[in-house]
Amino acid sequence: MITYNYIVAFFLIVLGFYTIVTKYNLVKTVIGLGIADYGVNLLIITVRFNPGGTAPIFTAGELTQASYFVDPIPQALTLTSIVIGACVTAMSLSLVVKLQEEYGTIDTREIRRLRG
Amino acid sequence: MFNWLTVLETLGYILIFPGFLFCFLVGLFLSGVDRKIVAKMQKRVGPPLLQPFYDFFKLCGKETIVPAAANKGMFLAAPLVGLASLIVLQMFIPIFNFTAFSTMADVIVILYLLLIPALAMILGGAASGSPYAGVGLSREMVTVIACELPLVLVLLAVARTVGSAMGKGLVFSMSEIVNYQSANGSLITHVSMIPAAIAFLLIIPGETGSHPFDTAEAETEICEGLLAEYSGGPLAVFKLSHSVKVLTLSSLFVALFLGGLGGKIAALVGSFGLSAAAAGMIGGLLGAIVLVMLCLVITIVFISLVHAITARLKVEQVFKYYWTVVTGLALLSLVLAWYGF
Amino acid sequence: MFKKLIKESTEKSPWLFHINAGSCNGCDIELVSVLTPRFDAERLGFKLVGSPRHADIVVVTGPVTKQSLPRVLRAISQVPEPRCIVTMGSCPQSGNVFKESWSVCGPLSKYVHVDVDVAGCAPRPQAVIDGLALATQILKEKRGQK
Amino acid sequence: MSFLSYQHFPIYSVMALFLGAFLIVLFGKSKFLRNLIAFLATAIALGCMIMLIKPVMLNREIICYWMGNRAMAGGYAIGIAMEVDQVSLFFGLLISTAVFVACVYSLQYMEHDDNKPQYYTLFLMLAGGVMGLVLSGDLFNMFIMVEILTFAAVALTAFRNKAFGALEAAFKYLVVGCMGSTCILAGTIMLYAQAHTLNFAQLSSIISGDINPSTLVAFALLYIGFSTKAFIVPFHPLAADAHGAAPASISVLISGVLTKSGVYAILRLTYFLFQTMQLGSIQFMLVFVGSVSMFVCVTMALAQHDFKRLLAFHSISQIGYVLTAIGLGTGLGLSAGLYHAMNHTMFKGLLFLAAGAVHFRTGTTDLRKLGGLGKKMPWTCALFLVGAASISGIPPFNGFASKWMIYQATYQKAVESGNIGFLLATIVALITSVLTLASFVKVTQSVFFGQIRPEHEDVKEVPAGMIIGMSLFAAICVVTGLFPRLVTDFLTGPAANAALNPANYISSMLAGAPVYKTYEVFAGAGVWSPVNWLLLLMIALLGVTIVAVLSKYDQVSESKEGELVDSKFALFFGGEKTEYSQVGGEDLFWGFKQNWRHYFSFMHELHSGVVNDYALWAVVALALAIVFLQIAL
Repeated sequence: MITYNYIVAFFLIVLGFYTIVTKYNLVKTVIGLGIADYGVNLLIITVRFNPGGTAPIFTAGELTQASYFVDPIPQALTLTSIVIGACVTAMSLSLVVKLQEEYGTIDTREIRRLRG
Repeated sequence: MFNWLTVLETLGYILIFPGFLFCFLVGLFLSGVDRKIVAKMQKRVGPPLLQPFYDFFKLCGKETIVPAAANKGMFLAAPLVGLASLIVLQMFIPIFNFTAFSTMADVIVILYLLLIPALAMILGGAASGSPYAGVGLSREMVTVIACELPLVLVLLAVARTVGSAMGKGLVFSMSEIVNYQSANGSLITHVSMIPAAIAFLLIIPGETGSHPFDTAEAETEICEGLLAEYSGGPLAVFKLSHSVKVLTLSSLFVALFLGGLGGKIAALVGSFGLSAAAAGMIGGLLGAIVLVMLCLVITIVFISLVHAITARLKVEQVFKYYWTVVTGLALLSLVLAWYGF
Repeated sequence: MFKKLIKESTEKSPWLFHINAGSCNGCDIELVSVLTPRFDAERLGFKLVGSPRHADIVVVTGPVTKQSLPRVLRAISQVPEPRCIVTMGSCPQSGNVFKESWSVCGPLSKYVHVDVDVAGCAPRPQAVIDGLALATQILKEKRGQK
Repeated sequence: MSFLSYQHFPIYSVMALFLGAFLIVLFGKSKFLRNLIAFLATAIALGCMIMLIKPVMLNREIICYWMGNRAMAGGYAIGIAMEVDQVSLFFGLLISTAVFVACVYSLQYMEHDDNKPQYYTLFLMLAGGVMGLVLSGDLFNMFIMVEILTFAAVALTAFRNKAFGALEAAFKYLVVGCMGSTCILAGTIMLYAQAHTLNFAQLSSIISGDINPSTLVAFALLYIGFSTKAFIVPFHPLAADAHGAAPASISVLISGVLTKSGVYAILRLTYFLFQTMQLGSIQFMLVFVGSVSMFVCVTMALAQHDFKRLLAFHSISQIGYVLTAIGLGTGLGLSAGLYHAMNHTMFKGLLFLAAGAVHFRTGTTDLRKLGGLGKKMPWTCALFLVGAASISGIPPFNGFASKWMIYQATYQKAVESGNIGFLLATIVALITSVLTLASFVKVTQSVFFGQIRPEHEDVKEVPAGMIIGMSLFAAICVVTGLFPRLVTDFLTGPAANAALNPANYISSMLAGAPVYKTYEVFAGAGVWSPVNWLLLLMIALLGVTIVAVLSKYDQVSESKEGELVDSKFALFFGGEKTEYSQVGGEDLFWGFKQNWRHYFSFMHELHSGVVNDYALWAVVALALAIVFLQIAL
């Protein structure tokens, strides 16, 4: 079952990159960044997920060798990553707005003053 | 540790033998010979042999005009820096067995020190503010780039050949290269070094900016280019630097490829049965004389002859020539040296 | 000693700067012929240079035209001292056949001090060399005065 | 442990910068407080780093600092660690110096801009991010720092959002930078899946012995991710855009500091995490990418007409040198590479500050619209020349010392390994150096020499604070150039040693008792001491000058100040009246470009400026890296 997660995660990353490479609309580029980011997030929570494991919340003395739980670190990492992803989206969208004001277009093929 | 004798010796080196006086006399003499030989080749009588000396002293007596647009400090300092760095460079190049300071020099350092006189001239010309100098600067820089690639390859090939012969992998040190040659014969006897030597000889006119490659100072098209605004003393110093550069490059060639003569000279002096000090002195003197002779030959063949039989190239032709013909020769040499010929 | 060296050398290495002030090219060609193997003025140390800043002797050819006058004067003023001005051919001396034309401002001596006049239309190379040799003497005298 | 024990200094220096950023948000309205906080924060960071030289560099200690004192438990590193070994400290020193100088310079440079509190906040965030990155001992922590610095850098690039192309540059950088960050995160998590830890030392001890296809993919992802931070080929167009648009003090940080963080991470990755530097294929990869960066970027720089954009391309070209040298995997190469990294921070900082000074006074950095400023801004001109000489490797400045070591290292490697590819790297490095010189001659001529434009007649020298900032960099350039032994013995030598002894790093973290093993750094090659040469040059120059003065060299005729220029002192214009005609701009070396016209037009087409193309390059590079590593290892 867990294999599907990996496949979907990498598929999302590749899809995100594909979107960035092929779409000429700045908003779509931002969406592509988001998709790639979600792919990585999915990858993170899939790693070290133990099917049937409990939540890793223990009180003193409760933790034994036989405890079967999900690794908490990737979940903590995911939280950080989601926050960062939100920041990326916010920042890039604000730049898109500014770019639209400045250039009057959001087509990447038109936004190429700096080249060569 | 402060020894007056050492200080005096060092000063002697700087001011007299491999230094200032030697460079001044031999450099100007070489360019006098060059002008005379070119005249002879064109069936002219030509100027007297001492003409460059006359030119030099005359220019010293002329008024020096600093244009209002020029950056005065840079304008006046550039010629002096160029000359001083050339003289220091000359002191680093071993004259057969005689080495003034060469223990600390190596071929890559020399490669970079060779850039400084050209750079001094470029900055001086740029500081004058003249648009002719701007054009000259561009051409000079392109010529420097053009000469740099084959020069690099030649020096790497030399380092590799000596290194593999000495079993060290590679040798950059100038004095080690010369010592190796004086013990084992000149480098030019190696098969792999012949194309390198030819390439180096072809580089000499380009580096010194003599005739077919003198695009940077083309007097008919761009009014002497970099030197357009120079007059009097600074101009004299630049002309002197030009002449000294011929000497420097020729003696670099001798040190790199004909160092084996040093061993012969040492053997010859040894056969006189003199005391060590006297032998050293005589050996040094003889070495200097042989060096001047060899420089004369190089000047006549690779500067005067080339001058007399060619017309000035365009700057892109200069570049193309050096990056194809000369680089090809140097590359051939490097490949041969790499595979141990 | 240094002064003497300079003075001696001044005579032996005069560098020429050539200004064409509306010449018909006859004199220009003659000036170049002075440097050819046949006459070889370089044996006296003459050399044609490209910038007035390098020159000792300014050779002016042509009847100084209205167009060229300010340019000639500017170029001459840019030659460092000591300098010597030689007019070559009849044009800069008298105007020759162009005299009193509306476009000719000559003779040159109206505007600057001319040291040597080499007459002829065009002067023969021998005459030019003679004039230049005279100019070097004047140059040496000027050097001495300084 | 007392609070002033040096164990705490790494965290102090990071905290000082982040705390400074926070405080400026609160108290940034007042100019005095804002400047004071920014100055103090950067000074504390620099001070902490300098104080660490003695224990870390000289006594060879490795500082392991567990946040909240959560040390290893049951053989697993659960807490967040900072680990400062010689390599970290070396980069930390570079970064804190550059940040400090940039801060001093900003105090006056940013006078004309609005939103200064935001500027300083982002500035300190960027600095703190890079500082945290190099001092961190934890892979995920590194990722967070990478994100912080990417955001700060993007925001600062767009800071002057009315400037030409600033928004565009920021957006492009954001897109490709975030692709890089995504790669870093994916790589990190793939390593976590293998080793169940994020601690650098522990990861290394688990992974380095057991390299399987999955870790190789992680390696490729991390490598590409950090490449986007170092801006090496194929990410160089972003650097050019970002540097060109950002304020000069930020360009200093982007080129001197941000790219260094990428280099640092690649070094950590190859030498410590995977310990693969002894493999020929990894050496080939780094040297190849380094050489290509060197050459491509220097030729791109030759075709530029914007001062800062040109400098940006050079910056990547110099990073190419660093990467090539580091990629050799030898002690000499590492020492040379680190030395050059340090020199690059200094001279490129100086050059960017000089560009900023020109922009501050004239409002433009277009080479075609400048000229003749040398007379109006003599200090800037002189300091710029120092930087230009350093970057082109003219002795006795620092660029020469490190480049010389790089040539020797590459050639020696070529001879030892018998691989002619390294020889090509030597030749490319030497040619790049002269092309660098050429393009700085172009800048010198186009900006500082030649004729002054009529509209710049009343330009003045920049204020003292900016001169001080530039002078600090220039002084470091000269000193480290004159005494290379000082640097190689006390800074790069220990750092190279640490990089060649990853076991120390691991064992000091895991067991607390490193085993020191010293590698011979200088095998067969030495450090050229330019002092003797310089002394000789000085004597010769003095001699020449005395002779010259005796023969009245300095008795010149020149026009009087303020007087109308007499025709005698006007420029020779073929007799015409002097008019404005400046030779300069991007086509100064047409003789060179004419022969390379096909190459240049191809490159111009290639750097199309469309963000999709750059993203495509990133994806292709990632694919190539994955395939190459899978095949080669």
